Amino acid sequence: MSRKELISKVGLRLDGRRADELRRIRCKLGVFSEPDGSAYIEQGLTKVLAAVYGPHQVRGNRLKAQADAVIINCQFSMAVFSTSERKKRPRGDRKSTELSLHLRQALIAAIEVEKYPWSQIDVYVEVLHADGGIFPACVNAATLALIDAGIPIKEYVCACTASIANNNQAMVDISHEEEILGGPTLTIVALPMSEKIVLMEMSQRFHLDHLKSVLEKALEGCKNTKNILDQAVQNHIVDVGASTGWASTGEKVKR
Amino acid sequence: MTLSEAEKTFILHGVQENFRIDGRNRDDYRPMELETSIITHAFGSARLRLANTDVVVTVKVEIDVPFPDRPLEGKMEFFIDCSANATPDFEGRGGENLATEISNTLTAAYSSNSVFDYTKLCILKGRKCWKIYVDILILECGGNLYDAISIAVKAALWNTSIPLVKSVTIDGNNVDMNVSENLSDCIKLDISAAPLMVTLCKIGDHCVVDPTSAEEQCSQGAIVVAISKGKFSTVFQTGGGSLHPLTLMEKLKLGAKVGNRLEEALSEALSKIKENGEMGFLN
Amino acid sequence: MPVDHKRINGPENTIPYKLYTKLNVKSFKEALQDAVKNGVRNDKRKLDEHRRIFMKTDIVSQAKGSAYIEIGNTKVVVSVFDPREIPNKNEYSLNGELYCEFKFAPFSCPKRRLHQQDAEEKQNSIVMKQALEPAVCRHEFPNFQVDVYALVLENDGSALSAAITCAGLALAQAGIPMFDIITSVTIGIQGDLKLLDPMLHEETLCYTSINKNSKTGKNSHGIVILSLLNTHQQVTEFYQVGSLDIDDIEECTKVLTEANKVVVPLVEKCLAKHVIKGVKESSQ
Amino acid sequence: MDENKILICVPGQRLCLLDKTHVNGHGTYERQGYIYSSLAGLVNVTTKDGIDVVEVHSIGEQTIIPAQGDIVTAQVTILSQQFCKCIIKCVGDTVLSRTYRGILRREDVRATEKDRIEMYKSFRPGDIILARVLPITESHTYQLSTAENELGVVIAHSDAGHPMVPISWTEMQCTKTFVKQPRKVAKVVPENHNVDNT
Repeated sequence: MSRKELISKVGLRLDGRRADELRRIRCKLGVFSEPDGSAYIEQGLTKVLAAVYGPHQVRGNRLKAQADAVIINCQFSMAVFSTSERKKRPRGDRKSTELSLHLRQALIAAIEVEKYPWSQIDVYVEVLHADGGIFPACVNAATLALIDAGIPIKEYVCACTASIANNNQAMVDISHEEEILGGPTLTIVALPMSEKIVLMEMSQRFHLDHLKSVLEKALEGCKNTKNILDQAVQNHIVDVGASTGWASTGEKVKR
Repeated sequence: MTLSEAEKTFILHGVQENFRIDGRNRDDYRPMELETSIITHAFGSARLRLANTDVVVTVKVEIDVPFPDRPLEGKMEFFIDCSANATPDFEGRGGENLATEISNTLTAAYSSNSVFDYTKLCILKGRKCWKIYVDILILECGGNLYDAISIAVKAALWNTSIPLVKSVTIDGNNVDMNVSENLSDCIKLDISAAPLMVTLCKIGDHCVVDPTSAEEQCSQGAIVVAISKGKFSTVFQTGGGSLHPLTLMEKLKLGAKVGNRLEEALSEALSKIKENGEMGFLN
Repeated sequence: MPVDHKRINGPENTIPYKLYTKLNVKSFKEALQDAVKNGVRNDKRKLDEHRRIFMKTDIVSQAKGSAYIEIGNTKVVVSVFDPREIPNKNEYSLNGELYCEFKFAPFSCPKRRLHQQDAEEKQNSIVMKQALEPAVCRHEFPNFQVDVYALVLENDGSALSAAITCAGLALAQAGIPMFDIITSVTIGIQGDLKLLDPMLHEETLCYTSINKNSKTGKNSHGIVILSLLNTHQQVTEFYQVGSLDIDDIEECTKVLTEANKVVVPLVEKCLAKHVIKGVKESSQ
Repeated sequence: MDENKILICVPGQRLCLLDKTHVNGHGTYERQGYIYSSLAGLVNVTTKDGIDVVEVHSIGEQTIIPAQGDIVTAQVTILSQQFCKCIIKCVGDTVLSRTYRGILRREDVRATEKDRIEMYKSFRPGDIILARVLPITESHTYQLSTAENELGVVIAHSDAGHPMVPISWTEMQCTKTFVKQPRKVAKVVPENHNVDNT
């Protein structure tokens, strides 16, 4: 099988990035007014919207309510126009159900679930444009939306993908093009500050020897993502603060 | 959100005084923001924000076979996706009823050839035609979905360009098409007659246009009209309630007037849209 | 709605043979001329004349109330069932709900219909619900829903308005409290012609738009369905498809309001018959 | 029957003016000072204290929904420590064609010693009970009460499947095995007591 070189001799990837470079991340908190928290994130061309409702009374079957923890309810949905080929259904297929479950798992690790017994938090993510790394973008967007909703979390929960190129070189944040051409993709969700891995998923295979380097790359990616998100959150708080007036009274908030 | 009786009375009185809770007159719209070409995967797209109502419409074009009883016409299909981002009620299959209602209405409004010329979509009689998929994603509901969607659909169709088919050759049963690869020679759709919908919400003895979701809760029924070049392409009543025939005529006349005004505003807005402006959710 | 996965639906893409017969190659103009000659239609009706209407109650023995209507060749059966709890709903609703299901029988149209509801049937169900809801005293059964099922046995035009009139009759027979008798009439417009109670081929003509060679440039066409509460003169549903201007609509509304008045005595008579029959049975 | 004497009406028919001597009753509604019929059936005017109550009675089975204060016959389906769920089968003496869900809470089982009620000593699944419908609240099911002497279990079967007969207000005994079981027994009023009502 002839595979295209994913990293050229000068060390550049198909879209001109280096092996350890993330795609450009742009994000915004509080894009909608109806939900309690919302966020929009762009990672390269991948665009995701997230909305958070809650904590509120348990909807539907009341028996689901837990005495010791809040219920996290996630729904992953992809707009029919998000892929180049038109999708038939936005959700309900096996892949989106699986991603909803994974998202839930990732968020439970970060949210202080014991603070809201007998309640429920809804997290909805909507993919507007899919260009590789959908799931990491969803996790990052959901984290921002949770922060916007004011739900206490232990720390940022970030996700990143990594892969192996040219059979030996690890590279981070895989785009759609690389996903198709290259082989294995490792997705991890981590708590970057405590360096804990919450969820790890892999497609296809590579040699066990490479796992360490790829994992490290992915973790590095998570940490970098966290820094970007952190910056965005701080900017948002300053903006909101300025508009409500507290920022002008005290000394200038450190950016 | 549920309103108490006192709040409803307050809204009702405001409508009577022609001074609504947000300071508008009965036939005023809330401010709108329109962007086009925001989805790169699509042939045409638009996003409309009408106060708190937020919809994204994209158009995709595929090749299909015409209906046997209408060999000279192309096809158009509307698909509505009620995102759970808008309200938790839409989770799972919760938004499906609303989605069918809206897509049926759009199909009815676009059904006539004098509203949208389907013969332009035909490539080869009885064999090949363009099928237009209009996908509508509802991101936030702040009332008045029908109007917002119809404006966004029209803008998205305006934004759409269909690839130019240079030549068609028939070889037995096979049809070969030569589609122009030059990005600049694309066909724009003629949307001058595409309908705009106006919802007239009956509150007390009066009708308001562009109701907020609070006003929708106070309404005793609404009438939706789709106006295309001053003519009605679809009219239907919704939300319970009934009207006297004479009142009905009055409302229809009002609807036509508002529809024409909306049409003017939209074409003015579309003419001002610049390519490659800063847009999207980041702003 | 549970979907029947085991049913074999037959081939998906079939074409009625009639499309290829000689009758079908008639041009639109010829078809229009055939349908109306000197103000007289195919079946010797005038433009503003109803077809013959027959109505009967108590058709389905399992249902709480049922009715059958024949308008020319259009035949519809409607059955109404007892109020039941609204499924999958937990909050309290002050008003009861109507659940309407409109279905064409597989053999009712020239083209075979599938067993599942298609988009047109769903739309008709929504229109029917809107038309019936204001007629029913919904506050008398809070938290409950009344099921109304309409089945079109033969569709020869005006099926939706036949179903609405018939549903009103069935609801009254079922003893569901109602504000008024509800009737519904369809009108089709093509150019200057206004065809009351159109038949299927007339409906098809009215849906077609003639872009070219219209001399007046007016080019009106479409279908209007008007449902009316008669005593209170309230329009419960005004449904229009096509392309009409305000003058056309105004005229249609006038014609349809008058046309509804013709149907009301028939419904009343049918209901009175049902009551008399019930009285006789109980006295025996 | 003389057909000329009965008065038939259809929904939406204007019956008479609403004034001090005419009020609208069952099967009618009031709109802009007139009484209209809401059913297809026979007009029935009853005079009470000099006021004519205009009613319309429909032909055939009535559409009956349990209302507050009605006595209903229900079957117990699910029993827990706090409540029992039941299916309402009859309202008054009308058998329903469609059943409704009901719920009987622990504190509504009897009028006295409410804190000492134990559900499993009052009912068992399968019992047929008489109960009264409590005011309808926001909840979706009907709330029932048996806190009257005449209300409670009327038909019960023992574990062996034989019918049981009441031997006291709190106990029933199997007719075959003579096993005693605790129940909240209803004092069944003999039917000939209200013969004049039916």
